[in-house]
Amino acid sequence: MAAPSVFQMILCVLALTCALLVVLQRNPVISAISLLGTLFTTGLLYFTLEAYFVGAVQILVYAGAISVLFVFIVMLLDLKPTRVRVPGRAPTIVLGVTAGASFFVLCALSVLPVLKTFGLLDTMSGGLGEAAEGPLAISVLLLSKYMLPFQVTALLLLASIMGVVVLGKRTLPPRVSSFEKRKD
Amino acid sequence: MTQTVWSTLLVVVVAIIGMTAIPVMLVVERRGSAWMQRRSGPNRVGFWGLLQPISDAIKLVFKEANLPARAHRFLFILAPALAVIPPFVALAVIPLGGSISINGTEFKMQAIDLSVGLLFFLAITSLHVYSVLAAGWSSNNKFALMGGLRSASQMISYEIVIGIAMVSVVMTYGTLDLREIVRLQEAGAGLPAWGFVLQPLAFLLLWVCSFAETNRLPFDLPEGESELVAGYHTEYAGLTFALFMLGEYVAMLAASAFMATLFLGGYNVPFVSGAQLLSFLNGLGLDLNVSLLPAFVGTTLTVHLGSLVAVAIQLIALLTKTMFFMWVFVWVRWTLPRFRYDQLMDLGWKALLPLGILNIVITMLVTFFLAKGF
Amino acid sequence: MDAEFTGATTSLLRWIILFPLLGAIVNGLIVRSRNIKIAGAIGTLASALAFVVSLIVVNQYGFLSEDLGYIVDPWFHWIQVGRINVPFWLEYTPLTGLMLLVVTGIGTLIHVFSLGYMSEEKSPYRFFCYLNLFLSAMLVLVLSSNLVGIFLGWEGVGLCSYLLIGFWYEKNENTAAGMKAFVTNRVGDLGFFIALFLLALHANTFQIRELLTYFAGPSSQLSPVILMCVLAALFWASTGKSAQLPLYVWLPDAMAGPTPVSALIHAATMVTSGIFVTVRLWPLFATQPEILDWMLWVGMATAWLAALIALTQRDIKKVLAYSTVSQLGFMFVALGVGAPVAAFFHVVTHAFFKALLFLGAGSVIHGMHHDQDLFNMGGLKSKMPQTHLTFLVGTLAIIGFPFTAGFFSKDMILAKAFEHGPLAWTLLVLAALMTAFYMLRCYALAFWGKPRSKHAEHAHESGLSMVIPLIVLALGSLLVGWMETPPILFDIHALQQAIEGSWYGMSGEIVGHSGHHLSHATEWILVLVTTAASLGVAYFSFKKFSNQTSRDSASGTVFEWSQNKFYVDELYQFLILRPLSFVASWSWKIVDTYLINGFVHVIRDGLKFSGQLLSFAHTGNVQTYAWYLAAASAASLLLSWWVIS
Amino acid sequence: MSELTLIVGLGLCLFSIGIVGFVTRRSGLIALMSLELMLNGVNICLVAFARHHNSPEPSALVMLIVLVAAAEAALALALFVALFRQSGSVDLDDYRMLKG
Repeated sequence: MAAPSVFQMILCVLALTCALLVVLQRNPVISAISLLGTLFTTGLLYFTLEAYFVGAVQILVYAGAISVLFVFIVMLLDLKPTRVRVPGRAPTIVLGVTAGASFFVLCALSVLPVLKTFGLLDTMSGGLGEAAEGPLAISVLLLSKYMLPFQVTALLLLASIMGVVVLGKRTLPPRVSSFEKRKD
Repeated sequence: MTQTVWSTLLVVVVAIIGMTAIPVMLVVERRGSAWMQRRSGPNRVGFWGLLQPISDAIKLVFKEANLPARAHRFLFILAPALAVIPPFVALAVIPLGGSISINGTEFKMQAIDLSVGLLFFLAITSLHVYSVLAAGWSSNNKFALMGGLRSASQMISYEIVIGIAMVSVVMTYGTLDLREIVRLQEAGAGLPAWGFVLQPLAFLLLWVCSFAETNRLPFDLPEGESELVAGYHTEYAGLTFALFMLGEYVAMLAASAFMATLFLGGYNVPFVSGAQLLSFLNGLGLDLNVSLLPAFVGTTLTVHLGSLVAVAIQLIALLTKTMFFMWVFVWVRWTLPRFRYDQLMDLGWKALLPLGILNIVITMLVTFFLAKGF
Repeated sequence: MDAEFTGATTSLLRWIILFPLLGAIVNGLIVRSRNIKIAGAIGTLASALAFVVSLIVVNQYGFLSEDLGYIVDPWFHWIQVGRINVPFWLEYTPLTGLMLLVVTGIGTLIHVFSLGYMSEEKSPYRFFCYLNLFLSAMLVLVLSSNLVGIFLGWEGVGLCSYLLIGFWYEKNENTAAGMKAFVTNRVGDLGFFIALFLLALHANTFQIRELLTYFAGPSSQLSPVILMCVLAALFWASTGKSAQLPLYVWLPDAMAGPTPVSALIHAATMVTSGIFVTVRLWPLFATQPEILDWMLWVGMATAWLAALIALTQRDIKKVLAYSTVSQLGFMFVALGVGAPVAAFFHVVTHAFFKALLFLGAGSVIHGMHHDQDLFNMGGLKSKMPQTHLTFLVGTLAIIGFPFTAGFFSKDMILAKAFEHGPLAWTLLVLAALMTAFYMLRCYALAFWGKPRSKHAEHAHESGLSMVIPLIVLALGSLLVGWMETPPILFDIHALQQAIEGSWYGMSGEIVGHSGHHLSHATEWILVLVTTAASLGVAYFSFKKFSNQTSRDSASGTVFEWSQNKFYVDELYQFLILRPLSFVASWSWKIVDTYLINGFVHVIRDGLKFSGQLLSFAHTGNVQTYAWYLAAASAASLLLSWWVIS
Repeated sequence: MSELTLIVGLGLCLFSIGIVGFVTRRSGLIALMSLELMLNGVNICLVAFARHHNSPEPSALVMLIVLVAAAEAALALALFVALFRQSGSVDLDDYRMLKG
């Protein structure tokens, strides 16, 4: 496989930066916008990988719809930036970061040998986008071999539509929550 | 002459077209509005007011762009940029004409030749909503925020309708490639085989939705001045405001070009196919290669004159169709009143969306039976 | 379907089915008119169109020519599973042609009759929808080229019968009667199922033509045991649909339905479908004389039992219903003695005169304001002259008055029975005498003497739409017998030719049958003796009942038994239903409560316990679960790493 | 370093960052965003594999994942809106009623 181009590297760096911002930012609006950044840059990365269809869908669905929803909801709820320090959170954060890091190392350790064994790290077997990754090939697969998952996904979408409508139409009675108690 | 150079050149061409169309459009809008309202309109600057956009631009450039207190600086600046960039990018996938033969190689008149051009257009235009949201939120102004939220839900709702309408279009043409779609609409012997004949309902849906997508009347609730001062761009002035206006016009241009491409045969000249046009021009004696660079430059650059003229004619055809839609934008603005917000949502979800789904079903049945041969 | 396809294809046959079906759809689903004129017009038109198409078809192919070949309407492919291929093909044979005319012709007349009879009905569209639906189902049964199609029609007519018996569903006993008919028929249908399954397993085909040509001849590849099982199962099915012992009990109760329904479904057409199927498959039956013996004695017992019950019934429709059961018994006796022609002949003639009698009874009931008790009638002769005359024709036809339809067919059955043996003949003659007795009793009680109730005094003749079908049917009852006459009189054999022309050239001779024929002298004696005896009994009965004045009937032990239908229903209740419900209640109390519930409870308790054990991990915080997920995937990664390195 | 390594590395990073965000951030919305990051990390690896093997199968899987993500996001956001309307908070710590 070819060496990565400079453009790809820049996109990777951008995606990583945005991903870090998602997690690190205290302001949820910026988190959501950063999520958009990650999703959009990965979409562009798909284009550089000649997966045009997947890239277009990524931008259309993820960037155009899902993260709009995030931004929209965050703005609608008018979430304020979180407080800097919450007592008792520090161990969780340390533990979480450790877990993430160790997970990364573990993954890398288990994936790298596979890549090495199959000689995938440096081979020049060129990917060819169009024939293999065009909308036709994907849709043929989805409608033949993966018919069942495809239909189940459709069912899932329907179920979530109904769930959203039910949630949206019904107003829950206000409850005296632990949140209320915590505020005191 | 490599493909990369050609693409770059075309990108520049597209940008120029976009930038040129805007002042023209401004004049058309202002003078057209005046004509419809039986008043004079701006007629002082230049002949018949033609230079009015220039003076407007100069005014806006020299105005102060202020930053409201406690606004989010980064997003506040980013928002106008986000308004302008996506429509321009989207414009780049529109096929502008057939192909030009340069140095014996055929070069397509399309800045970005994507196999999934239709999807790409939708994807890129769907990013437009962020500028509105970001502008609304970062202004730290309740009118702006409400305008932004309204706009976001409106645009998402109508995007769904567009997507649904496009599904039936794609089912009809069997491809996502805009160039291929235009080619399929090439005129045969009789009537133009244009998309609005094959998919009248999808055409209507897309047309209606493009008003909502570009926030034009009667769907201009995000900036409804009687309720929200000026909606999401309340706090913008000077050049940043100009960018919003620029974005709106480029979006209109892109939407018009898109509709022309899908439903009015794109760059096709009515009743004449590309090959017929070319052979006609060749018959006129244009079948010759012209060298554009003098010999001493070292590299040769010969252009086939017939194909060049053909492409020019096709470009004019496309622009004419696009201008038709642009004019309808202006026309509708002074014809229909603004919707109420719930009416807008009802129209989108309860009328247009079911119609789109109905259209899919009809298209499916027709396609199936055509393929089966009854 | 098969390679040696000779004959003709036509697409006319499907319209015979489609017209009534369309009528049912238009009436029941689209128009739903409460105006009897509209609903009735649609229904009658649909039926009449079917009749017209039938006429065209019969006119085109006839039923007398020697070799018609194989006339099919290859409509569509229906079921294709593995090696079994069941096309939905319709087939014309002379036999089906006759049956077509009977079904659509009488069906149309009964539609016309219903126009008058159901004139006060609140939802006539429902009635005509069901009636049309019945017609189309019956025509599927008649026309289908294979047994699966016949079964479809078989079930269809069963359904329509159920719907029509319970047509006046506001009354509980009507719906109960409908359910009784349905359930009893299901018991019979099981037999049909078994036959179909056996054929699917062993014969690989359901096409009647192939069944007959492959398996009825001497080179049959089907083992005789299988064939016998198939035929026995089909006979079982017939006892259900054609109301023979032991499954006849539903038919008398089915009189709860409107009278035209009783005439069409429960006298003329549906109940004869068992005989129709047997005659269609006759060459197969002819190879299995044991089955025929069974048919003979089951039919005989049914004829006797039903006739005995009919002697004392007070309800005019009940008399006719038991008479129908008894006549069906006659037909099975005819089949049993190896005379399919006689059996089918009786089907045709019976269709006419029994439909006539039922419609006449319907007219009487209509005139009597829905009072059905014979002992409340009397003296209707002058009040309802046309009804009286036609009813008299029907009565004469059923008791075998010379040269009426019943005379020829019954005489033929009796002659064949005599060929078979004197015992069968004697018993059958006695049953026929009982027929004469109860029919004349019924006729005399209804029409002679003096009115015995207010209703009878104020009875009136029915309208034209009811009288015309009566007259047409009366003419039919007089004339239809002339298509098959004994050798001593004219010697016409149209029906025999038609039926034997429907067996694809297969022989209808019974295997091992001696086949001696009666001499003319014997035949003369038989005819004279039976006719004279019948008429004598008829005269006696007429004398006895024509001056009946009281509204009570006689008494006595035998009389009681007969009037209570020999307690057959009670017997079934005691022998079958009570033990079943006993077993069911005990299995509920013991098996369900202790065994199944216990098992379920053990599982429940185990799950509950383990759930309680695991619930400590359930903190309610999503992020805890995320930790679990992360830990699990990390563990699986570790595992894969360990495996690789 | 090949293109594949770069992309897979990026996918891993996104996934790990997603994990960290999901287990440490208290806001449900941010947790949800982290979830999207994780899904995205998987997606990008799949696309790289698709290109490498010249096969559309991973792309088909990506389509399914995108659809599931859309359904999940829509439902979860509606849930958070409903919860916020009820008690004014989207913090995951505030919703522990389903304790075992």
